Amino acid sequence: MELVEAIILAVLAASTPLLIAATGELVTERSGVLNLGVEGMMIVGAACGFAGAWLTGSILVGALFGIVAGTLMSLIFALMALGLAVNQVATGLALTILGIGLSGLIGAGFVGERITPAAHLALPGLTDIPLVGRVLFGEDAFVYFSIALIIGVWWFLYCTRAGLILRACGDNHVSAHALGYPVLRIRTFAVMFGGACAGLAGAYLPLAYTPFFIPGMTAGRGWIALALVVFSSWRPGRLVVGAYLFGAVTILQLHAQGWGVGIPSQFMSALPYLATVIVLVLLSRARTGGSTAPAALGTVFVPDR
Amino acid sequence: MQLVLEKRAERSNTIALVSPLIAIGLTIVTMTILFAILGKNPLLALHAYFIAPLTDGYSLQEIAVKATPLVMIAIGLSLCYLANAWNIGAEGQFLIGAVAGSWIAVKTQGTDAGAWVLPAMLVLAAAAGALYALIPAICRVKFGASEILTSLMLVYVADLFLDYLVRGPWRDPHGFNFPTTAEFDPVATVPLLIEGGRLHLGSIIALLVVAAAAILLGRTIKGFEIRVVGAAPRAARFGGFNADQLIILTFAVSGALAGLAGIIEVAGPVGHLQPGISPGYGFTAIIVAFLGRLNPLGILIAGLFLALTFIGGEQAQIAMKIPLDVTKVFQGILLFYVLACDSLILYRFKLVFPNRQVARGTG
Amino acid sequence: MLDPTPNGLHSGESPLLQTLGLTKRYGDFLANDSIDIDIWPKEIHALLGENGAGKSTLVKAIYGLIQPSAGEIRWQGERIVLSGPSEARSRGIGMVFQHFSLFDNLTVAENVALGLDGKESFKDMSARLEQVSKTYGLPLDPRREVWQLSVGERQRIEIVRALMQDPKFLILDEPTAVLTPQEADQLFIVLERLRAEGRAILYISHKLEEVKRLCDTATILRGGRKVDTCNPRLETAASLARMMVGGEIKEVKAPAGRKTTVPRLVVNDLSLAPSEAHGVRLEHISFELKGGEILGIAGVAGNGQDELFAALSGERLSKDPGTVVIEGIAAGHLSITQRRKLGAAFVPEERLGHGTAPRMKLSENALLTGHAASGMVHRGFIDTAATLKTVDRATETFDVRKAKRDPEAASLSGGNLQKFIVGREILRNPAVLVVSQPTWGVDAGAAAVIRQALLDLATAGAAVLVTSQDLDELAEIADRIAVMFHGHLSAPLATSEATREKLGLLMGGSSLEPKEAAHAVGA
Amino acid sequence: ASASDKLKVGFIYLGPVGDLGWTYQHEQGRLALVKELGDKIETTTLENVPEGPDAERAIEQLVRAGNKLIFTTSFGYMDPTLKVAKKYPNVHFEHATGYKRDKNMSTYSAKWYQGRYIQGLIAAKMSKSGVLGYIGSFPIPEVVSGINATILAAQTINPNIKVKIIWANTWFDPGKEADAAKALIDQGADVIMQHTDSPAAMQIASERGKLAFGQDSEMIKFGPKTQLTSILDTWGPYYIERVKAELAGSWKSEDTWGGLDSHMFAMAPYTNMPDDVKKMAEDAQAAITAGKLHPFKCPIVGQDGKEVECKGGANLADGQILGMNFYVKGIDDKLPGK
Ligand SMILES: Nc1ncnc2c1ncn2[C@@H]1O[C@H](COP(=O)(O)OP(=O)(O)OP(=O)(O)O)[C@@H](O)[C@H]1O
Ligand SMILES: Nc1ncnc2c1ncn2[C@@H]1O[C@H](COP(=O)(O)OP(=O)(O)OP(=O)(O)O)[C@@H](O)[C@H]1O
Ligand SMILES: [Mg+2]
Ligand SMILES: [Mg+2]
Repeated sequence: MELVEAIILAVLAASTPLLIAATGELVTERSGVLNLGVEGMMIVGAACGFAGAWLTGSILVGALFGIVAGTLMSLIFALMALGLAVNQVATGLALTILGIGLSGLIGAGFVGERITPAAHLALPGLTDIPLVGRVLFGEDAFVYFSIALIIGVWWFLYCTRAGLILRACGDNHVSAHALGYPVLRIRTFAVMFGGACAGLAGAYLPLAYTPFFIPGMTAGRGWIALALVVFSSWRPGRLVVGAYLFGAVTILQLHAQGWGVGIPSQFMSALPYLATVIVLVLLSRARTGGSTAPAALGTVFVPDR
Repeated sequence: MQLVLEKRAERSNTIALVSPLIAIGLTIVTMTILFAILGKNPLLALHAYFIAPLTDGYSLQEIAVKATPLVMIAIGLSLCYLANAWNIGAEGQFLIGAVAGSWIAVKTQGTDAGAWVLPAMLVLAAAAGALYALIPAICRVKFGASEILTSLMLVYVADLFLDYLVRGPWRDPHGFNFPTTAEFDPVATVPLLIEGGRLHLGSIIALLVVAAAAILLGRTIKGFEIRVVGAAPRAARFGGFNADQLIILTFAVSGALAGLAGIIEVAGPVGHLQPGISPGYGFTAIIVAFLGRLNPLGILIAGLFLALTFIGGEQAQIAMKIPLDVTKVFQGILLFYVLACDSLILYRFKLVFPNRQVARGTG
Repeated sequence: MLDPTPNGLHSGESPLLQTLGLTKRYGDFLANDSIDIDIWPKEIHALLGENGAGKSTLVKAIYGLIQPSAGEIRWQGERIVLSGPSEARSRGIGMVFQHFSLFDNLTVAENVALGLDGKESFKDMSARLEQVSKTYGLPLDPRREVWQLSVGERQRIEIVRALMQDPKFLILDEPTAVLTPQEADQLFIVLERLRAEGRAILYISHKLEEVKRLCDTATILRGGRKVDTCNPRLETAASLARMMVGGEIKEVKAPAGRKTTVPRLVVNDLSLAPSEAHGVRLEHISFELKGGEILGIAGVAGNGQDELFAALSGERLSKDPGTVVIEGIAAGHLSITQRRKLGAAFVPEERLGHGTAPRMKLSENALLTGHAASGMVHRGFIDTAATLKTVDRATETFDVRKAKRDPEAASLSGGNLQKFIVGREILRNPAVLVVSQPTWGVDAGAAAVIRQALLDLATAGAAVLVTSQDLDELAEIADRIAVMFHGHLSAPLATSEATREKLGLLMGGSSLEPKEAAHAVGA
Repeated sequence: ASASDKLKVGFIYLGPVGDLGWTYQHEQGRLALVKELGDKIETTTLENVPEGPDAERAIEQLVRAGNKLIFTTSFGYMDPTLKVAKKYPNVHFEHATGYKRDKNMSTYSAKWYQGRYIQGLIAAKMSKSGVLGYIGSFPIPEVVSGINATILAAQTINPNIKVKIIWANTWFDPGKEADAAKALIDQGADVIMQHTDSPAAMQIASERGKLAFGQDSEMIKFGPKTQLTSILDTWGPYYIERVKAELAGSWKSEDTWGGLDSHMFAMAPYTNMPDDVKKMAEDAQAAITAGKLHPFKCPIVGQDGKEVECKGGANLADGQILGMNFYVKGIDDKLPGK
């Protein structure tokens, strides 16, 4: 039973950066913008987040640095894809390449340093409750924040007027513009939110997961976050399921090896990716009627003035 | 102050010609600033990046060698992108092509198999790359699953599959269990063009691919079909062109070209199958495709140009200790500028200063 | 005719809204050229003009959606600069757009909420929505998503949304284009009531009879300029049209010696499920069209015309080959290319994006449909000279005006592009021509050219099927007229018997049992 | 000496010099070299050179830049190095961890399994649960021999010792290495050993209050209360020796496979263990250094219960160790690729 709790804890930790980054991208895509640069924003967030924490000794400052770095990266994207109406796919890819290079330059001075990782919650009594104690009351702040974030996004999208307007922009930018909503400005905010989340998700890696910075440490997690958004069919609830499912497959394949299951480890390592493809196909197949993707997703909008 | 885009009635051909030059100019300016920040002499750095590699035959050959797989993959990708099919898994197709072609090389190793080996390897690699690319294409057409993500996920799978083979069944029996196949036999090796150099037949094949793509897109109805389906899907359907079939076709072609590039790389410059045979060719080729504006000739130039930055990046590292990350930043910035300048072909940029004073005065 | 205050009621007061020298420039193009217009309270003011005259541009500027390049807007005598539509709304200006500004995947209530300024809670808003829609007789279910609704219902959302702002001044841009005559009548009752409540209305329409019946004043635009202001009740439809076009409109003449020959297009009991969630199901459609004959299909947009066009053209295939017979050959399962090879030609409703690829050259757009059967392709290679020749011939025969020999499709004006598209098909000498909304958004001159071409084609022996929302157009060129409603096609009536009233009833789906009627024809 | 007549020495690195592991240690070796002979030589490095088609070009670029002695520091550079070596007979090459040589191409590597043996002894002593956790990168002989040496040593202390092995299939993915360490600990391992390069596993073990060994470099910073010891790649002495030979004109192609005796690697200080364990480790280290103790002393029994042919007299032959692809008895797992 303790093993179950331990696995849940590992899954929570492994899923958290995916969940944060994917939540941001979900909001971006709900506004009608496809930003494929999540990996690039994440890795810059990781470098800057670590730099911030190392320089100030504060995890909070590190997280803020990550957020700001991710946001600045996303502003480049916004300028290109929204301001200059450039193809979003190409811009996103360029952002990823730039991010990988930039993070290397920024992080070069911090490689080999370590920080004290984000503290875990410890509530006497509560944290010690068997089985659920550590899951509910013993994680680091990022884990709880990620859950608050997705709930907040759900509330924002479905219970506030601003969320309604954002969804409207993703559904039909021409109509939103005709009603007087500043589509590009709204989308810029959505892109920035996505960037902030990606930056935070990146920062999570050196601040809480493995408290040091190493070039390339995001190792493709940004791409997984993108896949999760599609997987979730742009719904916050399903996103949580998807992120934890992916985390679970990742962790369980390691455990399976430890138990000596005897399947080539490469096949085990490939499982999360294969699972994503299969689930994507199954979900897309199960889809009936109206479009689940924001109707305007990825299309260029240039308003008349 | 606000940046406003105004649609041009028609695409501007003048801008189309000068925009890459503007982009390169802006990139150079930006890089100069970056070099200065890094404390490197910008002139020397630019020389190392752009001029030095062009001044001797060896570097020119290396540029061609490096550009070969990039161009070949990018041509395939450009067909996909023109048709609005987003294959970003060329890296995986490259690896699978390399694996499939190597299969023949491994199986015929040490036998007296004749001259058919290399052609058979090329054909099988292309076929395997195509089949692998068909997975995301069919998932998209049949189930509506986003090909961007499925094709990308399959890259990781291909990588691990190759890894499994060279560490397991295909391992060189005399190789101390290291993860590589034995060196391919001469009949399974892509011939060199210049004795003692590295330029190989693959570069000629790449040129043929460029020419074929140029003819396909410029002269044939199939090429027209590809362009219409991407530019105006509904009009394409009205024209009698089937977008689904075309997604399948372009994915297959681009997978085949990536697979071909894979085996040429393995049976050429590398000489055996091992992990890490691709330093990200499949992804870099995406940049090449966009830098070349999805145009065959443009892709050839872009491929050579990007290869130049790789060779130049190494020379800058050797001569001036400029970190490799700078090359990445450089490539990212270049792509941004090219895309931004291309936007000028369709739009006019205007800065607008809304006169808020008036609104307040009466409001 | 040049009475500045046609009702003679306003002297002394100031107009509710006034534009002075309002100008809007797009690049080098003057969409509005120094327009002065006065709108008074308790007035329904018509804004008339050909397609592209600048009507929508003017009202968008008044609504704050676009910024004028010059000139000013006065609201209750005071100069205003609108930062955007929400400011316009807050001042009491409401608007119903020509092209809907709705969100398919949101509910009716959410759509309405988006058009308001969010000062009341969603719940209060929903309650008021129900009340307003009841008061004005425009019923709506707030919880349904828009993609599930008919065009008429969508129009209702737009109107109710505007009414809920309690506007002092309401702009309606072609609200009746998509309504049945009966639905339009209901709208007129609402508008008259609004006038009685003291509000002003700016009303854009191409239906001149409607304008004569409803409006107190009319301002006429031509080529971006204001050419006249008049009292439409004192004018005839013909005199209004003359003002709009700036001259007499050439009459379309049916050439003599037209005779019907063999059936060239036969549709037998065609039923087809919609391909997308928003689509209409085609129900047991049957008709027969002979050579030399023009069949008109009337109906409110969104009743299955698009689906019928797709089924006839082969953009959508039917499982049963016998449902569509072209030139005696069962073609229901054949692709659009194969149908073209049988001698069929098609002109879709949407010019840009469907009929042509907007960013491609005309020669390439000639190839788009010509590759099937016009000798433009040899062994897979394109004969560029042949495609250019088609462009030149279309240009010459149909007077297509353009800046250079082979420009991009998107750079042509709507009327000229439409002439090119129709020309492109007619030059192939088709045996069957299926054409949808041939003169939609086309100025009167070009429309006359196109209608004449259709008549000439029929005279030459082709079978022509014309779908149109413009009953006058059908009356002018069709031999028989059938009506589409909810995916059913009525039995065709001879044009001479097809009165507006009869057609209107059919368009509302009320009088005949469409199924039986259709069967009657098929049998 | 002026710049032009200094000996130019080139290095090709697989990763960034800041990878904290493999490349980092080669860079440390280079720095030691510069410190020692900086006035006579000039060094150049190329980092992040992938092992595929780019390697040959990178090596040749160094040749063309005038380097006369070139160290290529990863296994995957073997064939490219050989190709360039054949092309430039007057330039000398040194390839790390490979087995192909030529007149002007040497190979060098270290007998890390000796260090793993010491670690195995310590681990068995320190483990309370009797379960060791081992994170492997790829099942190549170097890693497999390390696992075997560890277990053989551990069995001398605790015959029932268990080892759980997870293959990360990467040399370097901190997140994944951390996940693997967590999984191992959750499955009951209380001493973590790794053959991947980042300090992530050390960090996790430290967080969980377990023990661990570093890899390649000193990782005590990431687990001051956790690191027992670490195998340190100390390339400096070798680099200095080879460059001196080059300067003296006495460079010859050689195959160097050095152990503790030749200082090709070193053990980090033995920390976080009782004195008796420390003493045991130091004794073992001394015995191995003196050649009195060989980790692969025959008889070696394979997983299948059969004795492995002993080709090296009293011990397994070097070739058997260099190509090791079997698990010894006591490992309850299947070797990938078998
Ligand atoms: N954003 C724009 N850029 C360039 N030209 C434009 C733009 N919007 C409108 N125009 C042009 O301005 C002219 C007037 O257009 P407008 O939509 O006002 O016409 P309209 O009178 O409403 O016509 P319709 O009866 O078809 O609705 C047209 O020629 C149109 O092509
Ligand atoms: N029954 C419902 N059906 C659909 N959407 C709803 C429903 N109830 C609430 N919403 C959504 O919640 C949004 C906000 O509703 P709420 O009543 O809180 O509006 P508000 O008070 O104007 O907003 P705010 O609290 O931000 O001022 C609505 O715009 C709508 O998108
Ligand atoms: Mg209009
Ligand atoms: Mg509220």
